Amino acid sequence: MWQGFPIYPDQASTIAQGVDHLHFFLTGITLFFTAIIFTTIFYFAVKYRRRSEDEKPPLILGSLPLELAWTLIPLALTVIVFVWSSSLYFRNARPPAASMEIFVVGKQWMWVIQHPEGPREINELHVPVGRPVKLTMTSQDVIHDFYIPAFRVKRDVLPGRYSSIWFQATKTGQYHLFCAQYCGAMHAAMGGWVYVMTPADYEQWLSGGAKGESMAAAGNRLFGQYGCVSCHIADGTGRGPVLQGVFGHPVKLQDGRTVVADEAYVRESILNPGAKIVAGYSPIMPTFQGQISEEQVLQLIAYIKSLGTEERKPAKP
Amino acid sequence: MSERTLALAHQFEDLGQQHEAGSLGMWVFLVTEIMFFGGLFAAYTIYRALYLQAFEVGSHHLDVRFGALNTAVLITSSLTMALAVHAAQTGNRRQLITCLILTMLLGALFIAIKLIFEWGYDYREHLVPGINFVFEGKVTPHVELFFLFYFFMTGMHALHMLIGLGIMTYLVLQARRGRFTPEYYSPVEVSGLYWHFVDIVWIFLFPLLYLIGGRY
Amino acid sequence: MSHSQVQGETSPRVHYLNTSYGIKSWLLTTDHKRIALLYLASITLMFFVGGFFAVLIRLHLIEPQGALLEPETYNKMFTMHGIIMIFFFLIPSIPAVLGNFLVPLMIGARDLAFPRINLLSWYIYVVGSVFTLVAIVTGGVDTGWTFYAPYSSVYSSTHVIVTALGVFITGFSSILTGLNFVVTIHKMRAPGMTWFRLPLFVWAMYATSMIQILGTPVLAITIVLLGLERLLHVGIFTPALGGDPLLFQHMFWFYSHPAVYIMILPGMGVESELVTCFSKKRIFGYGFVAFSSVAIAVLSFLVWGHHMFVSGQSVYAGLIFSVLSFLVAIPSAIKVFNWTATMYKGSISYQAPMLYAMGFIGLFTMGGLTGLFLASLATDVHLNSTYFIVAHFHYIMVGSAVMAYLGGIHFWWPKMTGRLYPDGWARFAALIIFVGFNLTFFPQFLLGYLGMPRRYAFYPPEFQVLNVMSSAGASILAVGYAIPLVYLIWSMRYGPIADSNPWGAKGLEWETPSPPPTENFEVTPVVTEEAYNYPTQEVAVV
Amino acid sequence: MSQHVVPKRVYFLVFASLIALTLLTTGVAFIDLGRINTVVALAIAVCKMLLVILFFMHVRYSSGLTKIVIVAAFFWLAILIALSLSDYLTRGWTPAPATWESSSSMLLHNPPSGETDLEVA
Repeated sequence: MWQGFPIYPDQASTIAQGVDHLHFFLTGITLFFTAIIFTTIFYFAVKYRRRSEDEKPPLILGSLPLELAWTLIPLALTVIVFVWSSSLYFRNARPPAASMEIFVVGKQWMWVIQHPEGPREINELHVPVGRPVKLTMTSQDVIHDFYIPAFRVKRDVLPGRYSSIWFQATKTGQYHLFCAQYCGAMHAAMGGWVYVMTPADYEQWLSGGAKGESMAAAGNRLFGQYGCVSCHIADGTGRGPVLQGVFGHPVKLQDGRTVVADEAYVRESILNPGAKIVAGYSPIMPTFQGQISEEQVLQLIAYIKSLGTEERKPAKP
Repeated sequence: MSERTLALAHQFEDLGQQHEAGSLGMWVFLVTEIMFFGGLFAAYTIYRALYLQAFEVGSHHLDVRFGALNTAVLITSSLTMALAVHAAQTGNRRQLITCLILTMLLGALFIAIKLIFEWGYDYREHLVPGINFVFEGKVTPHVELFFLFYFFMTGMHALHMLIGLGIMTYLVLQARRGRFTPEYYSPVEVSGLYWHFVDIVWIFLFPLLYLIGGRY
Repeated sequence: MSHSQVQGETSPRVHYLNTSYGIKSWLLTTDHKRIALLYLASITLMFFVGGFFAVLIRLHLIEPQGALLEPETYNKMFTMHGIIMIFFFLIPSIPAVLGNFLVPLMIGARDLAFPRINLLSWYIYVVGSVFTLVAIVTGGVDTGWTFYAPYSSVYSSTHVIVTALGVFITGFSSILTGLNFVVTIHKMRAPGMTWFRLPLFVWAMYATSMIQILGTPVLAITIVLLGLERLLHVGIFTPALGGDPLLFQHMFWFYSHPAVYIMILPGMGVESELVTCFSKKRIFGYGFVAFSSVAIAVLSFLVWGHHMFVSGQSVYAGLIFSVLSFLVAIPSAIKVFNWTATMYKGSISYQAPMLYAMGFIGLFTMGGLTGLFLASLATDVHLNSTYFIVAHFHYIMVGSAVMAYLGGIHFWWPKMTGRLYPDGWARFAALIIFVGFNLTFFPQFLLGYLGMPRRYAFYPPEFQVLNVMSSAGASILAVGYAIPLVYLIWSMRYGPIADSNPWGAKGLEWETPSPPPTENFEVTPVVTEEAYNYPTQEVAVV
Repeated sequence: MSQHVVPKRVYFLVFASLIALTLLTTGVAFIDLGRINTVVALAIAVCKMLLVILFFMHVRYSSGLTKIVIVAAFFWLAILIALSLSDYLTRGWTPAPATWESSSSMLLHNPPSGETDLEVA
């Protein structure tokens, strides 16, 4: 039972140290004020203990300078902590553009992780050290939460939308992966390990084992299987918009608004096609809600993304 | 205890204190009602902001004529209620009873219109979420959300009206026994506050549900 | 006034306890003091039901793979523990027992403004408890006390509706209590009892009532919407059906964050009474302590989003909620410093209530300061939903609120029952509770920082040492809570008779005999002095 | 009892105004004013509410306490709606203005953001 008694978690990502510094600062504040309050109480309790029954203390009603002091000093401290912690949080909020992307689907009670290159793993995540990694995550049922304590990252994984976190591992090794949002009977089992590997090892891991088709290839297969290909024709003659070169670019809608074709938009367009119709097209696409899993949606997104690199064809007038 | 009247509860010093406490108590109760309906209005506001298009589609299935008619009915009932309080203040028992009964009749009329011409129609049109909702269109889930809010909000409102009708019945019975005097009419006044509050809820429900996004 | 009372043994004085006998005289009473005792009995029962679940939880977690229960059962245990302790013990604890008993006495009124509504609120509480207990007996519920959608509305196969209905019903009991207090404090104060002469407990109860009135209805409507979604399978909070699960969280925390202050504000009120009485001094900075209660009540409604920093809420909303959350720390800090300063140059004695009061200040300080970790965005990302949170809110809700509740019960017990309890045992229990509490919950701060998520039925083996420490502390804590139950019940029959003011305290409640007569005061008191006007030396220090 | 008795004439005037406002709000809904429609509808609803509160509910003649109680209720409702909306209305915004990152050593390899990000910044 005593084997391994840590009181301090691993620091294995670029942001872990920054979070820890703030954590220690706050711990310092906590200890300082707790010590002040405890010692003052004990000191007063002993020094001013009642010595006789008819003892009369002096009349003290209060002191404005003191009140101001213990209002303004804590206020100043909280402002410091607020600015410090918020700037840290904002810096960590947006993934670097050069991040490699990995897709995560949470379901009761497992994490399904797909690498764009093809490998698919369950409750395990292999990443290379020293490269920013962005996780695009969604849930197939209830709310889950993807939590890697050693990286100090955590994010709820919601059904019906994509959330993302990013990290850059700094140390090879094996770290805990937890679900941190209560999700039902086997909530505690919904976790596993993150393996941080050297880039060479990672490449070897990617190419080794039973390597399936890449996500984009799988998406391409689905694109044919579900008949998407019959309307979304690359030369612009189909009944649906051309998808080549769309991803990440603004799309003009029927009602005059413009949206950026990101993961969320593509997902919505597959599951609820009527919501945002592209200008010049009619709302004829059927919904795929209930026929297609979240993993397949992600594969389709990967496929549509892969089309983005090709030349943009002129859109249908 | 000699100068204490029947109407004065033991915990109060005098009728003035009792009246003020009763009135404040009703106002504080109405605060909880504002927050209760307010939670609904907040949820409605957020979904309306998110799914404006679907909510407009849903709203256009409601009949503005009945909404406006019912608004007028309810406002009239508020008038008769205010006149009832006036009658109680001036000790006019006959007018008090007449006004209370008029208020009840108008309240009943409101619920009848709602039930027969609106909810009945919606039911036949398969617009009741969770029971028989069928809607052909591309923004289905969010149109259903609109109708859910429509039924829940108007249903909650109607429930409050039914409670109001119960209170009115009690007041009429008490008034016929001559319980209310110009010195003691607190129950009439605080019930009036409640009735007017229910009216105010409808004053907001009408534009939010029926007039949303225009009718042009 | 008390001197006119002759405590003759031959002809017992008529007071609220012996004015009439029989079950009916209790179940139909409108006397606020008797209703307080009805509440005391029912919430004590609920406390030990909730405590039983806590013991099972801690026993189970002695071993990493779980020592006792199936994961499904474990999930029900922590859910029922949370629901019972929060909605059926902590929220009614000080307001419904001590508040009910003391607010009219402290302001010099004969009763609350609406005695029948007061009784009604107890019956509503009982009906709500019965629903929840029925849900437990017939199989329990496993959603966590937070009822997060869509797990609760679609996926859970347990008794969500019955339990939620129980919580919904009990909410009305809380609303009616708050309504009664607000009207009573506004309209029923004795002549001369101005706002700035009110005991600080009354200020705290007023602030608490504000939260109950403004927050609880939003919880009610949220629960109704959740029930509607579950019953009719329509989408309000479930994305697959067109809703947004974050809206549930917003509406839930709009009530449930202020609800934390429903639990702690009354404790702060009790604290002010205890510190002044056992230091025999005026409170330091009356105005600051009074207004900080109101400030906490207002600010508490502006901070709920800090429960949602990792939920997918917009980062900008997170920023707003973070800064507001820091602000709520300030009035709490003001209170702690003022209580400490009140002891300065006092005449301090250490009867049991004062030990609880000192424990309260210490534990509240720690609980409050660890809250800063969770208001701050960057650290919250790491600590959210871990044992750090569990430790933090237990320091506030158990370490502080229950400490204050027990301190208050010990302080006013002679007034409520007319009997004294053995002070030695009471001090011993206070010490045991303090030690047991810290041993239970301090290791959980470390566990949380290490990354152990909450609501885990089993956990990685390296967390075992800290979990065993925590479980050991819990067994000490359980003993600590059982001791007062024994000697307090014992004292009701065998304890020495208490006179009207055993502590030499100030305040109107101590000027009427113990136990008070049904009408509280023979003559309506007239107040001519400030609160806590203990005798002082000639010299004034301002 | 020193309760204020409001003349019946006032009640009838208020009633007439309420009916007129109801007709107005219904009528305006049939004219296309774009986004203004919602604003007008709500403004009229607020006016009607004020009439009912001030006259039918006698708040005009009531104590300051009653007025504070009412204002508090609407203030808290505004808190609920405004702070919830602060989440919903800012969700589409990008996480951080580009300028914040240039000072960060952690994100040196992050190139300047694309055109979609600049829309908000």
